[in-house]
Amino acid sequence: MPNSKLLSLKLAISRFVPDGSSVVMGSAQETLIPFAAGHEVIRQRKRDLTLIGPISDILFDQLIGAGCVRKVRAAWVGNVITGSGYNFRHAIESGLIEIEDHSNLTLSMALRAAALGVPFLPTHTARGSDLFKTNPGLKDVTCPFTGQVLTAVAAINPDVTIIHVQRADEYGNAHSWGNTGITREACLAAERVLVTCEEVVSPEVISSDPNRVITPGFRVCAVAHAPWGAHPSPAPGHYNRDHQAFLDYRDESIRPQAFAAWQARWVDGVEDQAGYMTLLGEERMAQLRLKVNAPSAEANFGY
Amino acid sequence: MPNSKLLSLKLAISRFVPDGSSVVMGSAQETLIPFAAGHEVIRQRKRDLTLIGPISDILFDQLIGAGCVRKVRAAWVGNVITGSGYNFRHAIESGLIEIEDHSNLTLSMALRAAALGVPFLPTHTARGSDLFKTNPGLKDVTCPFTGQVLTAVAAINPDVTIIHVQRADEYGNAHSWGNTGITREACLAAERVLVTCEEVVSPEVISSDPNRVITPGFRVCAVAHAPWGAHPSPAPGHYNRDHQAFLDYRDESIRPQAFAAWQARWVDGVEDQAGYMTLLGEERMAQLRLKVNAPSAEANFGY
Amino acid sequence: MRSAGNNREHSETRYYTPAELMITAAAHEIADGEVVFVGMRLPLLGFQLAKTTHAPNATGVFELGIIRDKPASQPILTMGDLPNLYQAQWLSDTADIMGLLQRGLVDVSFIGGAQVDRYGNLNTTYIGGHENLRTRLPGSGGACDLASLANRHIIIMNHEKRRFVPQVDYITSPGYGQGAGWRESVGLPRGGPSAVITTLGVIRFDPETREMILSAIHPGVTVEGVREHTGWPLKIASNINQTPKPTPEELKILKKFDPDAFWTGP
Amino acid sequence: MRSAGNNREHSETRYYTPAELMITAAAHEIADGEVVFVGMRLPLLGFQLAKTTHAPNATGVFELGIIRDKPASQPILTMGDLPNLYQAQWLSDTADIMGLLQRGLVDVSFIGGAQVDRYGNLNTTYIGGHENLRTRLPGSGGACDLASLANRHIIIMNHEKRRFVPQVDYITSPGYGQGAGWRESVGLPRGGPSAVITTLGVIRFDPETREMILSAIHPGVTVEGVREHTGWPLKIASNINQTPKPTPEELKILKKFDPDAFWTGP
Repeated sequence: MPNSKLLSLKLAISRFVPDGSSVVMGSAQETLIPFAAGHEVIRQRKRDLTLIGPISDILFDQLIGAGCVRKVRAAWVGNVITGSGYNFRHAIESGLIEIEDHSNLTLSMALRAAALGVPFLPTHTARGSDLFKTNPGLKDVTCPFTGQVLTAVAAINPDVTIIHVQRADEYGNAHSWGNTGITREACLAAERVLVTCEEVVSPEVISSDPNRVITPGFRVCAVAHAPWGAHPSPAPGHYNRDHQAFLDYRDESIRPQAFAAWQARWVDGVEDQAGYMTLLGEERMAQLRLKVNAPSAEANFGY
Repeated sequence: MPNSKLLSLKLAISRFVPDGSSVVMGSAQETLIPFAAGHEVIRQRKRDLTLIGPISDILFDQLIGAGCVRKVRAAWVGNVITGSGYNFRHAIESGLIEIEDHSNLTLSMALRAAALGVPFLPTHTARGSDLFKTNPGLKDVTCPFTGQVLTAVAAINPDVTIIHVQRADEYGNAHSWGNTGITREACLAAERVLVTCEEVVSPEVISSDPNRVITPGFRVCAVAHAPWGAHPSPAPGHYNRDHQAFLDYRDESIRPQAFAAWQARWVDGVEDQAGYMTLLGEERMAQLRLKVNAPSAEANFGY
Repeated sequence: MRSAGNNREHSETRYYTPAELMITAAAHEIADGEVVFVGMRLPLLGFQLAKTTHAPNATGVFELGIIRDKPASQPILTMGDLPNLYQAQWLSDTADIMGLLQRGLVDVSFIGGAQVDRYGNLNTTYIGGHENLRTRLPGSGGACDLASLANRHIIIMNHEKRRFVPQVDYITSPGYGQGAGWRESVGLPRGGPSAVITTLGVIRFDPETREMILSAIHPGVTVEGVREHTGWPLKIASNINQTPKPTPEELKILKKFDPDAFWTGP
Repeated sequence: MRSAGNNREHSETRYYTPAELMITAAAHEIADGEVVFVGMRLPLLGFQLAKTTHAPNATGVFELGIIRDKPASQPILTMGDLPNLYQAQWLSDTADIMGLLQRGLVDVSFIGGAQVDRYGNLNTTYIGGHENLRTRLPGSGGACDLASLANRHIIIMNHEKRRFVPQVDYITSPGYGQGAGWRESVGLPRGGPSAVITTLGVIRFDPETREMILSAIHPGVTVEGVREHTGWPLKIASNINQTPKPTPEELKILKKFDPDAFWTGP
């Protein structure tokens, strides 16, 4: 049996997300965003990160506001239900960070190219758009069969992809369910995969359903237990989206001073995920927990 | 609610697999091969089919022997545990059918290209091989970023992909588990998907686990109930591989007369899947049924 | 906007908001049986409304990897809210959904816009352009893909002079470019905007020139009013008509899907 | 083949078959911790043997969409047998597995061959070539991909003159082509055959010329015997040695994984 990969979130981030890393987060779009991991990155004052993700909802805005970021390679950065991400907006407008402009499809293709081990993949999207002007990873390519001109998307090879899942074992085998977004290719494209999870379970639970495994365990570098680690985004099987937190964040991020107060309270003000849950409070967690349970039908993997 | 797509296997094949169709079968390689559907194709004396699949085990050899096939686009055609497929071998050597030589990777990329709606996908495989001489769907393409020369694989757009799954509802929503091979891209690439299944279940069973669904139900044209429809290949959750049937087939297919006898007994000799099961016999089915049950851990899709 | 004042012919005096009118107009763009690529915000409700009224057999596809053939089981604010995953027809990868789109299997999609020009090109990235940047907006998300690859797409946005400009500063989501033939010339496989639903009316595109033409005005709005808020001399359809008001039934359904009036509020 | 006859130094007189010897030799090519792309037939047993003996931390990947970190729970004849799916580390798509291979994450893979030449090019498709076809074989399957993309691959085949030819009639799976530098020149990213395990011995490749060199002979086999069954003057290593016989423990494990001697029979 391999060695255990179970680490505290603190240790996992300090070991596997050095300054200057390129990091995928928020690969499932609105669901299972690894906020706990992102907040630990902020607490450890990581610097010069390149963030990669389709639409990060507010996580990228938080990391930018905290000064961890040098560059963003994304399709959309903001607050899904309120619009603008103010830290992102100011950082771009004042030239503090770089941006490579993608669409959701070009970002997926960039990571699929890396996952497949090819330098590019072709697509029909973005033809005639100005994404070509603000994304050096887009060029024309001609189909050798049809002569059509397509958009070639250059591969993106992240140093680490961080995902939050429902359950994992200590060896890096993880079950994730719900929409998957670009998670599969993001994990296969990365040099290593860092997993945070709601529950740490026995290997037998995971191996009982190898189709539910999100990426092969031998490529996972660390597993960190982080209950409520996707909050305020939703985690299928565990809790609903905390809309109020996203509405509050809008006001808490419009001005730098307001954001500093938000960071002091919600990130630097807590030691770890246990502290975060205490700050969140049992009443609020109770409101977010599932009200309707809907168990999956069984599948038999016997012989 | 949409109309029911539940049809008899006879009706499903006669409606959706006209002569001259291009058909994907055996997309999961050794598992869940849609033998029942293939045998119905033989009974209906379909002609001029183009068969598409990675390695078909013996199904393609049977369809070729029965005279249903004009062309094969595949990586490997034979009998996995014994080697040659004699009908295939004879048909190629005597020029009766055409072959487009693929590798498992080029076939996957050809169907992924169609599934993605692009005319080609690039890969590093087959460089310097003679597959280029016997597959017009392989050409060189240069990466506009790195200048590397890669193998461009032309898209393959099948008329119909036929899959056998464990369970489906009458609207075309299907659960499949086990290794998936090239099934996902084969379903998304095809104009229509024809599903045969071990069990027809209520829509609630399928919708209880949308991650287990193999392809979106709105693209499925027909669902046919065909218990033991993958025999002699294995069906996870239902029965093991019938090795003896593959060993017997070797001898039953070496010479044309022998194959005629095999076809008369196992295909033309039975009216439908019920007849096939009677011929197979309860004792043999009992030997093949699962001895060890291994239920999947539950996932909660509530809110 | 209160409709009662300019609404005498209407038997009852129920109020509706501009958002309710726009969402209803959006829903009317969906035909039964169509495959709809549902975007963020107002389109979420437009799809739910259409699905519950005239388009029960519409299929909704969502870029994060969801396909639904029934409305969400509970009110949702984002497409990733758990009631939108519950009993979905398929939960899958973004690339699978984008593949259906790129193959041409999506009939209609919806996009919100910040800045649009006379040919329906959209900018949701750089106001002022990349060089003389004034305001950085969130960016494309899936909008560029929807505008590039759907069989048709519908733009939903506020009608203001600063937003309706002769030429956008940056093309995030391609419309008809410089007009007829442009999409073909740049290699777009199909599609283009079929309508722009604004706070003032509904705009369509001249099949010849691909330029915007005002096709309908909302109740209480005048053609002059629309022209005033448009950054170029907007063409007007000869047979211009009024946008149908949301029916009581439609308003009831919208209330059900948005009980707190998060999207439909004034 | 009986080994006892030429095996006097060996304390006990147990028999082993050529297949058992070849599978054991294949297993010895796997180092602990490696990622192994496991092919059809004999390699299935070679991986199980290595995993159970000297390479407990090897990971097995299978082209049909399986990754395993433990041996199959029961004897299997194909990689799709249900005991090979049971408690797998991952059940997935062929393209996912091929992606790991194409990325260079697969250390070693195994391929069976029908016809091979001095540079390790394999033909499993057209004997006689495509023009003057004599025998049509099943084709590549995943073999071309393994030979193209793995960091190294190992060929397992019967040693006969008609199979060991100066130049293959058709390259199904590329070896070193015409020799040094060829793989780079055609655009192969890495790899090449590291060994050919035959019924007579173990052949490796000259690091300079990339030509085959006989490196070991099986017990009871002579160098002349190997030369006789090779279609060109096969180079011989200066320090040629004998292939280690399967140990009683190895034979016991093989018996467990192949109780009916389907693959390991005489």
